[in-house]
Amino acid sequence: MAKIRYTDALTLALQEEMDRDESVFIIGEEVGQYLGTLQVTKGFLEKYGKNRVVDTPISEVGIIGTGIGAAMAGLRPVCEMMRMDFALPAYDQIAQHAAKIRYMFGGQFKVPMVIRGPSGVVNQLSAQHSQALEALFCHCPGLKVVVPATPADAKGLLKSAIRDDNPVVVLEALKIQFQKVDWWEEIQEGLSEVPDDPDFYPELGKAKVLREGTDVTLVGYSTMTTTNLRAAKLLEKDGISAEVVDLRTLLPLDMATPLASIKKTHRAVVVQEQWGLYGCAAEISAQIAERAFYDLDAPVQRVTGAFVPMPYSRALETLAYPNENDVVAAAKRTLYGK
Amino acid sequence: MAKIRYTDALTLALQEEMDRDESVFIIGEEVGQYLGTLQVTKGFLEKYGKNRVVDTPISEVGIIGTGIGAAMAGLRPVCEMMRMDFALPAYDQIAQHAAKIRYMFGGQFKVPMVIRGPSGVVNQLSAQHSQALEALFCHCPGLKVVVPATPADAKGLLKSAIRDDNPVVVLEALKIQFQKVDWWEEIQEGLSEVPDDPDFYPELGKAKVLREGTDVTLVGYSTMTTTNLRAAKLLEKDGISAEVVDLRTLLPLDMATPLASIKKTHRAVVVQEQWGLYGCAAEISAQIAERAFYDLDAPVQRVTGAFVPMPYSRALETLAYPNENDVVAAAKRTLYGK
Amino acid sequence: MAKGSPAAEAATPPRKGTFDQEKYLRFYEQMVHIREFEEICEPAFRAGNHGIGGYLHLYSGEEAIAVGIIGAMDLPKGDCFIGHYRDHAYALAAGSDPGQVMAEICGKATGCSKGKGGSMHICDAERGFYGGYGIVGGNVPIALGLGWSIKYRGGDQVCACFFGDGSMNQGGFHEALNMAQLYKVPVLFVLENNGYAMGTSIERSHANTDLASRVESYNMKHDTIDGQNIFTVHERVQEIIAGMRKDPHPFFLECKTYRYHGHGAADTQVTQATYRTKEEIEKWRTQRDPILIAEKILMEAGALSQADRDRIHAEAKDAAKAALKFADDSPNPSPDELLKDVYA
Amino acid sequence: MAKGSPAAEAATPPRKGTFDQEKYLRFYEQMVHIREFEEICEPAFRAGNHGIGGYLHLYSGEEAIAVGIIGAMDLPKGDCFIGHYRDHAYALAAGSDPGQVMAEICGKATGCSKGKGGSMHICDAERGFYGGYGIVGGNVPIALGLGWSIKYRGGDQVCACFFGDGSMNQGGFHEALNMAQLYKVPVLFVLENNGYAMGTSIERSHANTDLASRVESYNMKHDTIDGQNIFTVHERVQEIIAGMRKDPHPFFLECKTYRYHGHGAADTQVTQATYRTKEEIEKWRTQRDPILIAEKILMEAGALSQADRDRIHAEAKDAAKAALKFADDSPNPSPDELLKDVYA
Ligand SMILES: Cc1ncc(C[n+]2csc(CCOP(=O)(O)OP(=O)(O)O)c2C)c(N)n1
Ligand SMILES: Cc1ncc(C[n+]2csc(CCOP(=O)(O)OP(=O)(O)O)c2C)c(N)n1
Ligand SMILES: [Mg+2]
Ligand SMILES: [Mg+2]
Repeated sequence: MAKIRYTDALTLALQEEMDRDESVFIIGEEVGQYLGTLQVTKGFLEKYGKNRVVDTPISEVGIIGTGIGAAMAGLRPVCEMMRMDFALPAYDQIAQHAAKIRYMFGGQFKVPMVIRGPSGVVNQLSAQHSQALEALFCHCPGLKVVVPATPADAKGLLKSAIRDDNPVVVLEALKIQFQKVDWWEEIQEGLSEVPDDPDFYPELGKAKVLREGTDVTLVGYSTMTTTNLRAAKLLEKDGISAEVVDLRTLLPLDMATPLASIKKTHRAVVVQEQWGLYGCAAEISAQIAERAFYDLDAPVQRVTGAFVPMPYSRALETLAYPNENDVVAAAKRTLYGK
Repeated sequence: MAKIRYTDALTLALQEEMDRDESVFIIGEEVGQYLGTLQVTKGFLEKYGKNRVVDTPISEVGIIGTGIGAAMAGLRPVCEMMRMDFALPAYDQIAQHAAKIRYMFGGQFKVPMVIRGPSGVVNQLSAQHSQALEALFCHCPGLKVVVPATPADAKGLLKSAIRDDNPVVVLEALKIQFQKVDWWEEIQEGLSEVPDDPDFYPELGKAKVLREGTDVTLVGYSTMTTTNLRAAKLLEKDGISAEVVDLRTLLPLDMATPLASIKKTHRAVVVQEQWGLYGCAAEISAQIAERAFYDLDAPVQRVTGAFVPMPYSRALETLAYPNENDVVAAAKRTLYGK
Repeated sequence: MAKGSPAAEAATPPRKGTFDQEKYLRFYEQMVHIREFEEICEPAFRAGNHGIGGYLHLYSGEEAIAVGIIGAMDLPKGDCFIGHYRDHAYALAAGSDPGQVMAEICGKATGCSKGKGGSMHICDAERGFYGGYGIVGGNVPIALGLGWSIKYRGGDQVCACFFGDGSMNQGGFHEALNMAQLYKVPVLFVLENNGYAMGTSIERSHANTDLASRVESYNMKHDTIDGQNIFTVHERVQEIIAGMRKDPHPFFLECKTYRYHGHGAADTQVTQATYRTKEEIEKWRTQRDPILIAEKILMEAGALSQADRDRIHAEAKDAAKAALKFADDSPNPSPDELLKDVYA
Repeated sequence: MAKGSPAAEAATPPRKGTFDQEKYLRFYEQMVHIREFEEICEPAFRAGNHGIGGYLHLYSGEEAIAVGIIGAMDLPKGDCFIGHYRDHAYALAAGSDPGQVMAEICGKATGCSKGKGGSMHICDAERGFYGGYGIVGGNVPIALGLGWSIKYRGGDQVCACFFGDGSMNQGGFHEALNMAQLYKVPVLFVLENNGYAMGTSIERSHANTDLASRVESYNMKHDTIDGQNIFTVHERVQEIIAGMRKDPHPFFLECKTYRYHGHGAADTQVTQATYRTKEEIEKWRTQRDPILIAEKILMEAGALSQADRDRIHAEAKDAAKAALKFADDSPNPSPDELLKDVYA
């Protein structure tokens, strides 16, 4: 176990998988000579060479297409999107091709590829660069969607994604990628700890209870898991014991873990960074209410971003984005009503 | 009031709006010389000329881009997608541009455009051509999303969409577009009736109770509204009185109407054609449970397509697609449990 | 002498030099088999009782392209190819079992894609056929990836990518071609230029109607050939592939061709009348038919007798019927197939 | 004599013939104002206390393009333009208020986009500026629509669309250019070829490095000019626009240029070192600077004195400071702005 940052965990995961398996390669904009837009692939070009660290033109359709074809032919491409927002020009390749090839050809092909990149609201990047688009990928049977919240999962789940035989979209939480070890440890001890074992890779589709509690269950993923952990601390001060469930993978979706928690707490808050309507939290909230109807003592509360394109001004951005106080308030609503 | 087919209602809507407003034009693949892939624009080229009925190359990005720019400059483009599936190569133009331009430029521009085309499962078109992609458009603040279920709404809501000052996506239900007047009338009398008044266009964002009932509320849209009406008839035979709510517009989403119904019936089934996970029915189910928690006597039931790319074989296609018996079974579950 | 119309004779240049008679006879046979296969699909679709639904895009008229090009590939060695939705012929040219292809078209469990894909999504992994795709241009970026994998492994194989003239107006096509040239991947881009994308002629959709020249935008090598003459197609492709094996690079080959049927089953006589004349179709059918052209050359060279010709045609008809019968006799996919194959 | 380096003198061809001194003096002044505006943004971003966040893409080095081209447009008549994210200069060249532009960059309520867009999303509807866009290539299809609307109404206006070399590798670009030529819409496509897309040189990303020639794929008229010389740019564009007004058609104009700063604020000295040398930057700054080049010509022609030059620079510095002060003094958007402007 080493204590490291989220971004370093990503680098480690890629490195270990490339060392382990010659069929893994990385392709994307500025991944090589520029050392990675966010330096995740720093030193990779030198170490692995041009064949395995491929700089591309600004051609996302071409990047994803290369990934699909190479994966069908037995390689394990990792397609980096400079930001996940830029996957949208290639959305057809992802949703209509990568996701469907296995099914529509009756299982004759596998498409073991990873599409990864930074996601989420950060630092006034505004409307076109500041969003968490997981819902668009989750609505595609055939894809898997991974949303690591911690350094351990940034490493582990990315490795699992690379080893998976399906197209896996990994949305990396840019807002917390560069947080120092201390920041993590302050939220919860051990949160920055990452297994050293290069052969450790967790199963995709397993949620995790990151903090136990008895009064209310906070369900989230990616950045919102750290927000929920902070909220749980605040709630603790008010004598409320919150259990924090980190979903980790949205597709496949493990509802058993949050449902088991809710069976105990009888209350749930579902938290999501992106604007609310038709987002992932809707599916989670719906399933909780449908499947734990008789367990629930209060309506599920959803905490989400505002239903607006992300504004630039810090003053507005802050309002558009859910924080731990919003979660605390929602938790209290489940306990005391409005 | 004339009794007409859904597809003729679409033609009428386009015609009336083009007659009324010179700034309305149609652009898309095969809309002109070929007389429309589904003949919706039959005779238009001759009547309105090349400037207002624009045949294009197979370039969806170009089509949508033309629409956005023309709309910003004050025209009212209607962009036809030969099938809504083909909007995906242009998804970036729709989600990142059309939807966000107004907000990110602080309200300086309007984008009064319509993106319309046939949607949904039909006749073994299989994985890449047989889907109902509304969830992808609904998750975009700045867009409106319209899903007409009846000939009246096919005409009325398309007209409203054209007159709206925002980008509006109209998903036309191909499966029922060519159904004869009798088919509609058999499901419910008056269902094929379309107002003649060229200035009648309903407000977007208003759901409608199409059939009153007291025991359970069936909520749906597009093709599933007719499925729900059929289910209601079947339920009636079993002595169960079902209220059928047609949402009509998914964005903005009118939840007041279904919630009012559920206040009365205490039971809800939400029905959606597309595969279930992370689909529109999730948002609707979640809101019902969150907002009508104390009204509900049983968990909301969701009836959706199977979570698979649409298979080709009729034998499998039929299984992938929800029908009135599935709705009846779900309604009974809300009444009698499993 | 071929039994083609005099016009066909006029249009077929006399064949100089010798050629591998056995091979071209085999190609001829394949073309005839493909034609009969396609021609039986149409009435089977209309009959409505074979399980054929959706769209149905037939290859009649374009046979020399698939046969001449796939026939130049070394499939056991790992050459591969990928196509668009007009795809029955690709499989048949590679030697896929016609019964399985027809069963797929009929949505049966014995289909090459287990009945899940249908006419537009034929494939044959074993023979290097990476499938037919329904989104115009969608297969082109994937071909880039197939070519990339060859380069990655340092092999000397090649990948062929078949698409129509309409594909060239999809943005992704251009991203892929630029990258293919940039990385020098061994992909043979095969443009089946049949003059129309659905009801839209080249003139109404391409600002530059010399389609092959468009890839100069990528400094890509290109050529334009008569796609109706199997000799022209095959010989040119052999040269091109030999060059690609020696020194990996992409190549863009425009094959001028024509489709006899409507775009798909929904493109009726009525709708076809909006964009082309019966005379035009007739002219191609009689003067530029790939089967008639091959027939004439083979007969003139003494490689094909009238009796052989008749036998081949009869056998092909029988084979098509047998394929349809195999499909008819095959079961539907079982219900538990619905949820299978979504994930590996 | 300009105070440029000897190298700059060498690189500037002597100016023959007369020219509209008043106009070019105004252009010169605009370029200096833009430069000072951009140069004050950078430290303001680093200072961290002006509300500037996100990316920050500066136009220094490329001024002659925006000024020369927008200066050739008849904005009151309805000419219009659209750009990418490196967009402050477009607004300033059109006469937008620098305070409002800076306020936008600082995310203030007084910003041209009410603080909702930021540096990448400047616009000015009144002056025909349809905005700056953050998605590479995303503005190009929209320009097609702007041009279409002109054609639709039968006007003789033109639309200019500014984008970088990186855009040409986005698929949508190619769809738009084909359609623009097909429909003969009056869009002037302006390629700001500064040699790099972020850290990737043309050579590493375009299989064909003669970028203007790529539009021959669309039979589109094109030209390549020195984007550093305002006289060259403006004169050529005037000709082109005159032609477009007479007979509507698109035109592709490649302007060779260079950006002095990193791609955006995140592109530091360290990251820049991965793709270009300090010497290269220095060479452009001293030998090919648009302001120095204009200065030299104006001075030689006696249109600009040293004193005027100094005054203009001082005024520009003051104007930039005043813009920043205006932004600093402006309030943040009020919370109720959050939910406004999503829908009309
Ligand atoms: C992106 C997209 N847009 C539209 C369609 C509908 N469509 C299917 S085939 C076709 C025509 C394609 O013509 P071409 O590429 O020339 O091939 P051909 O059919 O002539 O062999 C069209 C418009 C589609 N499948 N995908
Ligand atoms: C579709 C997309 N991919 C990637 C990016 C990230 N990105 C922003 S600007 C840029 C470089 C663009 O270079 P160029 O077009 O040459 O314009 P320049 O910055 O040189 O003016 C990149 C890669 C983006 N914004 N959009
Ligand atoms: Mg064609
Ligand atoms: Mg550039």
